[in-house]
Amino acid sequence: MPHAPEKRSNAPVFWLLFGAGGTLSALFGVGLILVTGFLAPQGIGISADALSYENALAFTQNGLGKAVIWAVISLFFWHAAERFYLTLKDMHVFSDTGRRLLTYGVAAVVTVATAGLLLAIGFNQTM
Amino acid sequence: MSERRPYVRPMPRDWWAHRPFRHYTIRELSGVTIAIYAAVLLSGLVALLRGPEAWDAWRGWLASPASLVLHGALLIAMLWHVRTWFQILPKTMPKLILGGTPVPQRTITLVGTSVAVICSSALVAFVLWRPF
Amino acid sequence: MEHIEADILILGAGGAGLRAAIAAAEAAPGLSIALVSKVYPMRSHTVAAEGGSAGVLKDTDSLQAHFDDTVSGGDWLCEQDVVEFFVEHCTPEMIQLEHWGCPWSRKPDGDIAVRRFGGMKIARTWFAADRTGFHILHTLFQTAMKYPSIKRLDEFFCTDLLVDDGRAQGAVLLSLSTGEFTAVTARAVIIATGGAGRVYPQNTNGGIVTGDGMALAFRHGVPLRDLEFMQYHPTCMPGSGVLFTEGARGEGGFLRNKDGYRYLQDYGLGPALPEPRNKFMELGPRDRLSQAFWHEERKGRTVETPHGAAVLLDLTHLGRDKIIERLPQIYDLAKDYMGVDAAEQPIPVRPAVHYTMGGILVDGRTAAPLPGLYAAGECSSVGIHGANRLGSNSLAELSVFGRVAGEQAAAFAQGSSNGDTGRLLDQARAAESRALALLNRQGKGERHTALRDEMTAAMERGCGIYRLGDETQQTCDTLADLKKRYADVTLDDHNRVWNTDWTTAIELGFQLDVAEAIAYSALDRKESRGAHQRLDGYENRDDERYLAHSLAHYRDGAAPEITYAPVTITKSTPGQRAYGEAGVKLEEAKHKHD
Amino acid sequence: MTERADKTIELRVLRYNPEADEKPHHQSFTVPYTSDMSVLQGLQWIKDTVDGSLTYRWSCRMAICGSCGMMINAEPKLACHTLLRDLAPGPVTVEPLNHFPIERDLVVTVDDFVKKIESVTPWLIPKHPKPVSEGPYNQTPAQLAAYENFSACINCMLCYAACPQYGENPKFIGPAAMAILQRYDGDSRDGGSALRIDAVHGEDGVWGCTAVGACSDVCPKAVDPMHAVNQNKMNTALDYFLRFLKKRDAK
Ligand SMILES: Cc1cc2nc3c(=O)[nH]c(=O)nc-3n(C[C@H](O)[C@H](O)[C@H](O)COP(=O)(O)OP(=O)(O)OC[C@H]3O[C@@H](n4cnc5c(N)ncnc54)[C@H](O)[C@@H]3O)c2cc1C
Ligand code: SF4
Ligand code: F3S
Ligand code: FES
Repeated sequence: MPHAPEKRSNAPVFWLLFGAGGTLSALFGVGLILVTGFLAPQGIGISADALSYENALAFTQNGLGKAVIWAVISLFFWHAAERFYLTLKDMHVFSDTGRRLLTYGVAAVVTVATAGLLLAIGFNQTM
Repeated sequence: MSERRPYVRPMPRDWWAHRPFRHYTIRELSGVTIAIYAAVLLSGLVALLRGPEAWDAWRGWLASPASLVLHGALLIAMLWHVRTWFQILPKTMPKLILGGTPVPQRTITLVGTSVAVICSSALVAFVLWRPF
Repeated sequence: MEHIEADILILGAGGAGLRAAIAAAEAAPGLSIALVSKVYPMRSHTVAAEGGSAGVLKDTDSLQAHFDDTVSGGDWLCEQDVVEFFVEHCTPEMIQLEHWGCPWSRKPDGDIAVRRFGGMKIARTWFAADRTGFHILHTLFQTAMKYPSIKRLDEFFCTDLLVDDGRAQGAVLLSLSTGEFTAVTARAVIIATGGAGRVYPQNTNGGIVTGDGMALAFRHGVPLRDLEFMQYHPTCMPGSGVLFTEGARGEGGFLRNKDGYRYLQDYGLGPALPEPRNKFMELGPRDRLSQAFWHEERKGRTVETPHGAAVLLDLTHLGRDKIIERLPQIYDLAKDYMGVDAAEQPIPVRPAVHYTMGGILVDGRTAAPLPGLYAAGECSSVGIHGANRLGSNSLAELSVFGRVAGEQAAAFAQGSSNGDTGRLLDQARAAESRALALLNRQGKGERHTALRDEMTAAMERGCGIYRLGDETQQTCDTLADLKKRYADVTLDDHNRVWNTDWTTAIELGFQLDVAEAIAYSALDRKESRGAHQRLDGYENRDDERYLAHSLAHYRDGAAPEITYAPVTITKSTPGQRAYGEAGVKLEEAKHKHD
Repeated sequence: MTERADKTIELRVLRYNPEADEKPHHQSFTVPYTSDMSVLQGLQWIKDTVDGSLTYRWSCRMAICGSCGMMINAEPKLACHTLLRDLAPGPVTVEPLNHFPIERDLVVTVDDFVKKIESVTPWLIPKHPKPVSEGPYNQTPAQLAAYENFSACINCMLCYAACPQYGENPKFIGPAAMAILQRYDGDSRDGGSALRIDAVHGEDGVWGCTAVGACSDVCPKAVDPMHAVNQNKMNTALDYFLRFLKKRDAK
């Protein structure tokens, strides 16, 4: 006696973004933190001007660079959003709408904002 | 009439804070730290847009002890994430059958973790050896 | 009282009951089927069967060979025409289970694998790892969910049958969760309630195996056939009775007495070879091994455990690696329950009651002499086990005859009309009052649990591995006394909801009736055959007088009457059973003749 | 022949009689035990000799029928497979399985769990139907291994008692039902997965699980229900996006 199918959940959208962010961070997160948090700022193994304004701008104006930055920032947020959403639910904090706004909402805003920033920074002419 | 009267026990609201779920809750919260790290990057992007001074200020902050402490914490959380992520990986993928027997989940975890070590090391190596 | 009208009522949802329900639903989709079980179906004791289920598969095997093994294993007390039907249908039934998803173990090429099993000369036992019964039961349970006409009544305990107009027409059920009664009326009734092993103190059976259906049919005039044949399994855990599979001996385990001596060589099973060999020593048949234990115990050569005498199952010479690799279950059982490391120490074991060969008298197509009543599975005596069941024939039996019962009942239901509901409900109310009288009886009478312990002890003593006339007589007397005292037991628990004090007391009533049938049948059979062995002047098989089925007839307030009925013989004339060296000689002699 | 039980242990059992008690309460029993006695045998000793009204389910006492799940010292366990000697010196708390309504004493409501199993279409829907006369399907040991552990579920419900998400939301399909679903989906003979996915693609289906993993930790039969639930998140997610393509295919 199969029962009537339930309403399909939209969770797959969030779950796939969560998974993508989780995988990306698991694979490269440690390396990224080492580079941007320790090596570059402390100048360990990297010349001091590697992080100069010009270099950073060049990287960010590069199409590939933009894609990397956008993926890292937004997917990391989507990953955190899913987990934080569930933890808030476990902890019975806020209403469900409140939780969604605080987590998925923020991730969505960050995704759009990052894209906006990257567009505002412009493209490298030579590339 | 039936005397049946099933008794429903309330679910403690703070179950997540107790054994054996503490481990799970910490794992989930490690996800939040990943967003914190992304927020640091995002603030760099904002600084970049605002111009060289803002950028240099941001760089200065990155080199500060406060930032070091923060990144130290983020690194620990990230390592925890790597560990738990690959512990769950074999549970989210279909069973791998090689040579007639299922590949042990421990092997999949090990392989996944190794790939992560390689990826992150490659990233660091690339940055270190790239002629800037 | 609630009233449910169904076309077919099935009591019992173990392997046999579920198979019957599916067969009825397929044969006649229009009929409504009420499937009743006192536990959720997947808790039924079919779940515990480990070894496997028989069905001729190999090219080197034949239906004739399966027939011969079954009939000689049963010491020629089998209905041979029924055995012929049975062996023909085993394999198709195993394939049917396969089509429903049963995860049979496979050969590397993906074909079905079969294994050897005690008493079967050729490997023909289908198995699903070491959980065959579990997989069969769950496959049937889940497949049964597919049929909308099967209405399950889970955790409904049957207290009586409804018989009117000379026909079985329903049953009275007690809902465990509410303590309220329900009458189910139906045009055909199938009993599939399993065995009765729990009338013994030490047994491999689950707590629910209390012979309820046998007693119900018995009380309504249906004879119980061949009940004196109770199979003991030689290697069980003292106390709980949990089974150590034959595998332990198949891999080369030894049985030793308290002096470390491999005593089986003293009982015609020798010589004591160092390597396992089929039909020799530890790989002799279950009944012979159990009998040897009995002698060792009376000679004082057994070891004492907190749960009585035991012998030692010694695996230490196999080495830890082999034990853990080949016998993980046995290793774990010994370690978890008994705290015995089988690689270092021998495991204390003893025989325990395992299987009820006899049961409700039915013909070769599962019909009882009472019209409208059918029976299948361990509760029935369809005639294939004779005096001794072969391992792996009972799972096959419940598939083959469960199906037959379903189809027969469907046909009967289609060809008959509804009974007189008013009279049936009156009967049901009377049954309800009887059950309530027990519930509400006040005062400080005896506890039924004390009576149960006396009953099981008496059964072990007088109807055990060996039966001595005077001891069996004592058992009969004890049972009569217990039945008197049973009439006055009082309960600790007078509530309606989930009162298992009440239901186990009702079960004890069933058990006492079945125990009496066993004891009187054993007392009356003055010969030794299969699982029925005597040492009081009737040590030999007596085909002259006892190549016959015993039939126990219920008599209210008196001991059952025992009569005999002829055995159907078609192809195989009674021969001899022998094992060890003697068995080899017998085989050689037979081949010279051929 | 009598048992020599010289040691004793205290069992603190949660009692509830709907006909008399407003709510459950603990009752202590001092139980003599031998080293091979299980918690179930301890309860049986109480029922047989001290208080016949103590209520619990049991049958096989060999960890295969799945009847005797209960919380023993706050962990979901099979009473017949938990030895008193391992819990000494006690006291031992014995309570009905968490998250299920209590019918009486240690007996909980099972109906809803069975309905969940029924809801996943738990029978084989042959990919290539054929009559019995054509013999068994072929299935290699590797194909068998793909679903074998999921077919080992004894329906003991320990995993539901361990899963906090089931505790929060009794409508959640839960671990064992998903293991049974995957048992058929993963079977090389079966072709019914489309049907089953429809039963579990909702919020109370696979998405009710947050990968806590306690289900697999407590499972006495190494079924790994966590795996069954979570691998179906991927299946369901793919189905979510590919269903439109599939519908077109079907036409
Ligand atoms: C440990 C063990 C190992 C075994 N191994 C093998 C093996 O390897 N091969 C083999 O062929 N055989 C084996 N057997 C034997 C075989 O398992 C049984 O004979 C068979 O499973 C019995 O099935 P059944 O359907 O007749 O009864 P069961 O499975 O016992 O089912 C009985 C059903 O009746 C119901 N019932 C009983 N009384 C009532 C009542 N009053 N009201 C309502 N419902 C009631 C029960 O709830 C249950 O659903 C083994 C047996 C044991 C104990
Ligand atoms: S998955 Fe494991 S714990 Fe859950 S019901 Fe099945 S056997 Fe029990
Ligand atoms: S414990 Fe529950 S949340 Fe998921 S992984 Fe198991 S079902
Ligand atoms: S009594 Fe069967 S699982 Fe414990």
